[in-house]
Amino acid sequence: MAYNLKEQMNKPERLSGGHRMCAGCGAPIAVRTMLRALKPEDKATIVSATSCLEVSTFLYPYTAWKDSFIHTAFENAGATMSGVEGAYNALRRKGKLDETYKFIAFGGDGGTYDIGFQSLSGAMERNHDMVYVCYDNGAYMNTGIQRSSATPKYADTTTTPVGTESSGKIQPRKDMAAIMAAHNIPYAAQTTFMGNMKDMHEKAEKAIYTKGAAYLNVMAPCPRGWRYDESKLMEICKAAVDTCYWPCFEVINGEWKLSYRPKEKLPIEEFLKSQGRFKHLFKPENKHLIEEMQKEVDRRWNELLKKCGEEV
Amino acid sequence: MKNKKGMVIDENIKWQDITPGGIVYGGGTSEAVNTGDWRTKKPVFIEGKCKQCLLCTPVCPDMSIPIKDGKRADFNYYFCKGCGICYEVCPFDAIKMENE
Amino acid sequence: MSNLVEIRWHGRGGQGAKTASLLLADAAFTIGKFVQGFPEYGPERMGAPITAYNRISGEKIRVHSNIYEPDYVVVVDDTLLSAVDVTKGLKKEGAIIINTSIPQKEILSKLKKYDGNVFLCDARKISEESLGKNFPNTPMLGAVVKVSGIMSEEEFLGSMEESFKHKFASKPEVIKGNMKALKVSMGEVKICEK
Amino acid sequence: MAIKERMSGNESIAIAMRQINPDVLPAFPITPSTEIPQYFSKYVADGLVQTEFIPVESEHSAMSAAIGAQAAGARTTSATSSAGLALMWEMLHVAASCKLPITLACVNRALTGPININADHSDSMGARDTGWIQIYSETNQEAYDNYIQAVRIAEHKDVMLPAMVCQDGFITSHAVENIELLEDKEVRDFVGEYAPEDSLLNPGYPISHGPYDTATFYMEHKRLQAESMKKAKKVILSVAEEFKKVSGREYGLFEEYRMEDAEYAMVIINSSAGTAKVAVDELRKEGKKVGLIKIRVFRPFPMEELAEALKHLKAIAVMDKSEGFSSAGGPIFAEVRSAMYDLSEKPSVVNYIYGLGGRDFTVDSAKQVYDEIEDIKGTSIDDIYRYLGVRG
Repeated sequence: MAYNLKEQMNKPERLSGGHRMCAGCGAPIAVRTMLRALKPEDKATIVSATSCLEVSTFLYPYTAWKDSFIHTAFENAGATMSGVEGAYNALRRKGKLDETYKFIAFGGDGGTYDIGFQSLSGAMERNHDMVYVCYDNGAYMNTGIQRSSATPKYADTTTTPVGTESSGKIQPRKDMAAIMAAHNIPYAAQTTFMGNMKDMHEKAEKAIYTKGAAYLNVMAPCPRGWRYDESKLMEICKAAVDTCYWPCFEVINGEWKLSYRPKEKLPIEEFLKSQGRFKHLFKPENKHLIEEMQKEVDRRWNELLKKCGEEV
Repeated sequence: MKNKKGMVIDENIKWQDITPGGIVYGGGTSEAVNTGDWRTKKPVFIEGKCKQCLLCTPVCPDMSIPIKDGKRADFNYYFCKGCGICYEVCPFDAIKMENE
Repeated sequence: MSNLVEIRWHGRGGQGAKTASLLLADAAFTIGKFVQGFPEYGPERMGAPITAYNRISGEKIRVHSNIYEPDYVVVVDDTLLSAVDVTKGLKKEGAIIINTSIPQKEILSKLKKYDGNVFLCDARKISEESLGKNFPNTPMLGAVVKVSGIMSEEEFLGSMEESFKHKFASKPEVIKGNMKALKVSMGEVKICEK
Repeated sequence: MAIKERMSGNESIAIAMRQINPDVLPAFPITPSTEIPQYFSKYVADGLVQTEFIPVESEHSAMSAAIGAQAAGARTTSATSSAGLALMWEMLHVAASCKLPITLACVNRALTGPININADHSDSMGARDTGWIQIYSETNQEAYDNYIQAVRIAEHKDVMLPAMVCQDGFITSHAVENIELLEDKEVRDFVGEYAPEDSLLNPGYPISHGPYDTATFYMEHKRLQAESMKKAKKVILSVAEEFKKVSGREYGLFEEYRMEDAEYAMVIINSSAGTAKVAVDELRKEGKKVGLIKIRVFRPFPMEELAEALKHLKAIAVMDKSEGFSSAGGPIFAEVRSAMYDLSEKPSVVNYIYGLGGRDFTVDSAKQVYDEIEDIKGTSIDDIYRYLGVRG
């Protein structure tokens, strides 16, 4: 069925207002888009790792979630969902439940790339029928912008501060979507917010309605941690995909497919320039750092093109 | 948000009446929370300019742009935190930002 | 608990001493005894000396400790005689039963500290003749039952046959050989003349 | 009809689990509890249970999955030991605070540092304040009986707390001993169906678990949770009453052994209690007035009941098979001794740390303890906290 924004926006919201995420936060946009991909008649159970999203959407006695929801800890959204999905299978088998449920787990990059990595890897390898969504804002924002393995190289964070001897984070970011694809799960994809949300919506729909484990890596900007004017969220996302810093692709049963190729690939500066966390890179003496970043982006982009069978 | 006996859970609730394990019954209870008072700037909907493309609606982090019958209505200021993402994406200048 | 019999098994990891202790517990249970069969655990791998235990009694057994003063000691591998103090704590009125093919004199010289009864059984030979393979634990089981008299030969063989039928349900051809190994060992186990 | 059998403590737990036929069983292997999920996965493979067996990648995930499953309305059970329980520690608190009646077989083993695979109670004693009901077992029979009862206790509407059933690693978990099993149907009828009031998979009525809880509400939640543990004591006794009708076997909060006219007693848990009972019998033959109390239920702690049972004694040895490193004795000692504070005439109470990392506790060890406490003339501070069977 072709994507139609109007139809999609007509669906009842499954996340309520009144949550306490920051103004302009990307995470609830990711959540809304995910949940919109559910058929309205399907029930869902949501798991969230401890994160900004969790503590802000579920502050006792107020929950923003209209579906059943459970949070247990930071590092175990994958395992917690494994249990919920296991319960569903058992209860269906025993004839105690008739309804169809879908299972969606959310984690930030801390709960996904780092502390929750083992639990997620286990859940994906066991191929539970669930979708794990990482809303990746590239640092531990909930505890105050500490670096994660999703933090881009040279980003200024509170544990990789820029100083006389430091230009920010030393290491490049981990390629989590590729790692998840390497689990040989039926569906893995990377996306972010673009235009009418078609790309993310379609990926969300595939992830939810593919039998077995699915993983979605969603770049969800954090105005506070990235230090940009909060209204510029969509501009930043566009720059991320047009510079090929954040490529959008999917891996369906092991087959890599590029989802978006910019008409004109922009220099990495276009992504970096509006963000305070990269401000130091624009000092004249740091020109070589940007050049180095550009090389890394190009290398990864070309590698991806090859995987996707695209012309380099 | 109420407990099963129908008592409102607020700062006066006694331990005997609080929900076990912090369970919250029913979904979407945060709709009672006014986050509109976080706002310093406010988006204003200029209906005449709006072409109902709806590009503003999926990018709202706060579900503050209600849709009815495929058309957007005025902002729900009870939730809107005034981030201005909608203002930035509107191709028709149908949203303007004003100071509160 | 005057009717309590305590047995200590010495073997090497992989030889089946633990299994033998469990089989003995099984057989004794089948004739209505209270039993314990347990190994002493450690991270030992194949070949390392291991110890296993049995308590067999007409009354409920409550004690949960290792056995330090056994009534009987079974040695499944005679190379252990020089490696382990196998007669440690062994009651004088009890006996040690050794799987060996080496001459009596040589065995006795290795057991100088012990002046109780010594029984010998060539379990390797019996096993190879009856089963075609070296599984010394089955003949040693027959030998210890014979020597200790914890149950009659008839009760024991009846119970073991049941147990083998269960254990080897998928390969009934080995039951006959195992039963033969038990019977032969019960006949061949011999006291060591001093 | 009772089925007379012989099996190890691990197999007895696995059979209890098969008879209970839980909805979900997530587990990760660790010595000495490994055999439990092994046996169980064979039952799954042979279609003897309808359980969803989830072979998770760690104990932390085992407990996380158990929480997810139980919250989703599934009766859930698991097994672990030692470092596995330690890895679950964070999630043990979550299970209890979410009021989820998960049952867990804890096969006691020493905690690492240095690594040791043999029995002591440092694992479950470390978890004593996580909000779980803790029931200890002397034998394979008790492990089996306790496990079946634990399901009913945990799921009772006045309780709704997770419960762990402990037994000593190797000593009972791997020892084949006589046991009487219940018929499958008897167990199934006894535990009944799990029908929680609320669950994540209740289609008409979504719920949310695990909120961020501010200081405005957190303490009320904890107080309510504490109330469940208080109420558990009565429930444990009533479940035991019912279990007696099915099995003929009697259980209480603790067992009193030859205590009526005893002057000296030992307070002990798990398998060593059996060994010490043999010592009691032998000493009684010599005319010594000795007795023993075996604590079955450590959480909730039977404070008043223990004080009542111990008040007439001259001296008591409280046996701890774990170190608390408080420098003032082990955990059972601290609690038993505190239970006696309100007595007008207080017996002398000393502590023995024993059996760490599989150090054997024999009939002679128990006799030594009784000998020593007979000599106590009032308590002297420097001699309250003792080690048994340590070289030095």
